[in-house]
Amino acid sequence: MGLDKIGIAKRIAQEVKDGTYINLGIGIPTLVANFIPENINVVLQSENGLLGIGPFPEEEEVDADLINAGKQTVTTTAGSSLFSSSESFEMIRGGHVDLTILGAMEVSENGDIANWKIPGKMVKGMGGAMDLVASADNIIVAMQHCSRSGQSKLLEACSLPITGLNCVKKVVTDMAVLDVLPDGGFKLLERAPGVSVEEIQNATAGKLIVEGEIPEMQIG
Amino acid sequence: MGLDKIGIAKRIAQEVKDGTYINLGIGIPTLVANFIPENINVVLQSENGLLGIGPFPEEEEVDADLINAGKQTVTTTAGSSLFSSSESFEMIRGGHVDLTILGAMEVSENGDIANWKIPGKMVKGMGGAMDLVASADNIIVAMQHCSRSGQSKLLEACSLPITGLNCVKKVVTDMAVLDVLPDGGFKLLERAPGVSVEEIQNATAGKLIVEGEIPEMQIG
Amino acid sequence: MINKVVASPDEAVKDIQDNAILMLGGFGLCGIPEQSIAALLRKGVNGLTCISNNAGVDDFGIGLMLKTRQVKKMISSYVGENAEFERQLLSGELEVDLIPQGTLAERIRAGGAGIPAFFTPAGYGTEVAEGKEVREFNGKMHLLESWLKADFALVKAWKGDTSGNLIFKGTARNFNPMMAMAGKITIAEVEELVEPGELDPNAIHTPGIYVQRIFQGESYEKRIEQRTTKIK
Amino acid sequence: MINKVVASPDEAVKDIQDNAILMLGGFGLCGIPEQSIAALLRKGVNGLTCISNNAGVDDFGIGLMLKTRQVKKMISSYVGENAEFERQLLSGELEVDLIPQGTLAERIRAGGAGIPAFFTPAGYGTEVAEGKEVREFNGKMHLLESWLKADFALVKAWKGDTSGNLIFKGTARNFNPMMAMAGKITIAEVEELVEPGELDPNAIHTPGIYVQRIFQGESYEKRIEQRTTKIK
Repeated sequence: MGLDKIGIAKRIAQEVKDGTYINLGIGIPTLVANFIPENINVVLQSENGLLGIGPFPEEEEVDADLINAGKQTVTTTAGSSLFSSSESFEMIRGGHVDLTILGAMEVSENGDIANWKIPGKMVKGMGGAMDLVASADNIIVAMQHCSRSGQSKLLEACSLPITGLNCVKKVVTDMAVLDVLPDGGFKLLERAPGVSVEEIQNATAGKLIVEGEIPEMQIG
Repeated sequence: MGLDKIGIAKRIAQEVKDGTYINLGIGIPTLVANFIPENINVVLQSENGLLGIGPFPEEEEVDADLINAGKQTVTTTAGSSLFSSSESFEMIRGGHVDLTILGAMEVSENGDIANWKIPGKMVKGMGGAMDLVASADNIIVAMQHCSRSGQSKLLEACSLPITGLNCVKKVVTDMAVLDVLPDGGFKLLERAPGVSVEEIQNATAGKLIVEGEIPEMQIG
Repeated sequence: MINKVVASPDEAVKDIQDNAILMLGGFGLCGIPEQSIAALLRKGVNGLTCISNNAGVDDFGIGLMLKTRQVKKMISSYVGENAEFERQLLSGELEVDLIPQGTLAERIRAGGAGIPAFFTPAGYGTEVAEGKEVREFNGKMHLLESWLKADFALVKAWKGDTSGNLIFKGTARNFNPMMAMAGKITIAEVEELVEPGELDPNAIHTPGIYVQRIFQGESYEKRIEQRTTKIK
Repeated sequence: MINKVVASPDEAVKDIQDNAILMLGGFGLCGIPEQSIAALLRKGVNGLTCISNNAGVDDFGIGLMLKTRQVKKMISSYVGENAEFERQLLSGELEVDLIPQGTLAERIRAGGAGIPAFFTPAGYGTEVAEGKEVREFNGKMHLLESWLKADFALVKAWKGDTSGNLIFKGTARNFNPMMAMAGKITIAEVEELVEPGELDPNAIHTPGIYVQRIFQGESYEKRIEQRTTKIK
C-alpha cells in the first residue's frame, strides 16, 4: 500500500549517479544519503558551508561548530572542504551542484514547486530553497502523493505560494515515480509495489501521462 | 629647483595617517613606503592579493610566488594576509582602503585623472587603475608638475583618455602641494623649496587658487 | 600592524545607538557572536534592525534580544525555532523581511564589495519578486537585488590576531566573513586572540582590513540545536 | 570522494578544440599554469581566446602561445611586457579586449557564481563605458557588467588532492580561484598532489566541486619578472 519514507529515500537513491555533487534538503531527502550504494562515489553539499558531509558523529566527536543545514551535528570526510555562505551559494547558483533533492508541499505539471509557505500559518522563511530551485538543473522532489486530508499534491497549478517556476524534473512519492515533461504533464514511470495505475490516476490532480505497461519499482 | 622623486615621496609620506590601509601605485608611490615614520602604523595593500607588504627580500628569501602589483619580489610581514584578485578588489571597490597614491599623466581641476593610455602609443591596459580611482575616497596623485616637453600636467580638462572622473583629492608634484577643491580648482597649499608662487602659476594650466602666504614644504 | 583590541564586549558595543542596523553572523546557533549579544543585552539598546540568517531560539542568540524587546526588525532567510518571535510577529510588534538565503548572502557580500546591485535568478516568479526589476539573461529570468550594509557587524571567529585577521572553524564560518566586510564598524569576537604573525597569512579567512574592533570572549557556550549522533 | 586525476598535462588538454575560450590563471608570471600551456603548445590548437590578467612575456607563459600564433584574442587588464604581442596587435593579427582588473576579476567570479550581471563604478566616464548601461546608485554612477565564462579554465595551485581541492601559495593565488569557478571544464595543475584527507578542510581555497581534472606538474620553472632584493 505505497512506500514509507524509507522506501521513497531508497528509490531516489537509485537516481544518484557516480561522481556527482548533491544537495539534500531536510526530511526525506536527508535519508537518501543512507541508501546510496557503496560503489557510487558522491559528495554531499550542505548550504551552510560544507562539501563532503560525513556521517553523524559519535557522542564524543560532537562539535557545535560542525552542523548541516538542518542544524544537526555532522562530521567531515576525507576530502571535505569548508566555506562561507556566499561561497556556498556561488556553487548552487553557478550550477555546480549536479543533483538537488527537495521535499515539497505541491508540484505542478509544469514543474513549479511550492514548499515554503502556507497562508494563515506562521511563515518561517524560505531558507535556501528559492536559490536551490532557481539554480539547479536537476531537481528531484520527494514527497507524499497526497496530503493528510487526501488532496493530491501533484496539481495542474500550485495553490500555495510558489518557491520556483518550471524547475522540478522528477517526483518520487509513496505511490509513483514520475517525470515532469518539458512541455508539461507528469509522465508515470513506475508504480509503488501494490499500487495500481488507476489509484495513481485518482490521486493525481495534474495531467498524468501513462504510456504502455508501467513497471513496479524495484526497491532492494 | 623643485623636488626630485625622493622628495615627492617624502612629502607624500607626511600625508599618511596612523592606523590606515594604503594602496601604492607603481613608480613614485611605491617609494613612499620608505619614508613613512616608524611611529606610524600602516598596512600596504597590493592589488594582486596581499595585505601587509613587507620589505624586498634578502637574496636567499626570494620567492617567485610572492610579488607585488609591480611584479617585484616582496615579503610578508607579521599580520599579513593573502587572498584572490576578486577579494582584493572587494577591498578596493568596497572602500576599505583608506588612501590610494597613484602616478598620473594629467589631472584636471575637477579631479579627473588620465594615467593609462596615450593615443598613438601601444596601449598596455589599465590594470587596476580604473577600479582604484572609481572606488577610493582619498586619492593623492604623485607626478611631475610638467611633462618633459614643458607642458603643464595640471589642466582645466584632461586631453588624454580618462581613467576616472572627479576622484583626485590632492596632487603632490616636484613644485607644489595642491588640493583639488570639490567645486573645482587647484588650491595651492605649499611650494617646493626655492620655487615661487609665480613659477607654480606659470606651470599650472588649470585654475590655480592662491590665498594668503604659501608656505614652503618642510621635508626632513 | 594596527592594533584593534578592545578590552571587553561592553567596550566593543558601547557606541551602538538605538535604531542601529546590525549584522550578526551565524547559521542557527552555530558561529553566533554570543558575547556581543550578551553585551547588547546589558547595554539595553533598543529599536535594532538585525540582519541575521536566523533569529536564535527562545533563550539563546538573538532570541534573548527579542525577549527584551530590543529588536524592531529582523532581516533573515529562516526564523523557525522561536516562539517569542512568532508571538511578536503575529502581534505586529516585530517587522520581518524574509530573503532567500543565497540572495541574503550575496547582498551582504555585495555591500562589502562595493557592488550596489546584481541580478540573481532566485525568487523569480515568487512573491519575493514583487516590485523588483526583472531581466532575462540567456533565456532565464533574473531579479535585480541591491547590496546590504550595516552600521555594525558582529561576527564570531575561532582565532584572530590583534590586527583583526580572522580564521573561522567548521561551519561556524557561514555568514561571518561577508558580514565582516559589510559593517561600517565590524566587531569580531574570537575564542583565541593571538599576536600578528602567529596565524598563517595563507590561511586567513577574513583579512584584518575588515575588522575595526576585536576581543577574546570568555567561556563560550556554543549551544547545539540538534545534537544528532550515530545510531549504534 | 571523486577521483579527478589525469595522467599528464597532455591528457588534461586533449579535448581543447580550435577556437576554444580559455581562462588562464596568474598575475604576471606568478601562478600561471606552466604545464598546461606547454601541453597546448605541443598540441598546436589554434584560434584560442585567452582570458588572462596578463599575456606573459616573449618567451614564457602565454607569450609562448602568441609566438606560435595560437591565440586569436586576448581578454586582459594589462598586456605590457611583450614585444611579439605588440607586433601582432599593431598588425591586426591579434584582437585585444582590455578590462579593468577588478571588473575582470568580478566578471569571472560572477560567471562561476551564477550572477549574469552586476553594477560597478569602475570605468564610468571612460572609454570602457562605451555601449554599457549606466545607472546611478547613492549618487554615484555605475556600469552594468556581465559575467565571463570559459570552455576550459587552466589553473595552477600549490597543493591539491585527488578530488580537486586546491590550496594556493602566496600571491600565486590571484585569478586562479575565480577562474576555477568559471570554467565549464577546469584543469588544475599542482606542485604537490595528495590523497583526500591530507589537506585541512578549513584551509581549502578552491573546493573540489570546481575542478574536473587535476595533475601534478613536473619541475616548475616559476620565472620571476622583477627579481628585487633588499638593498644592503
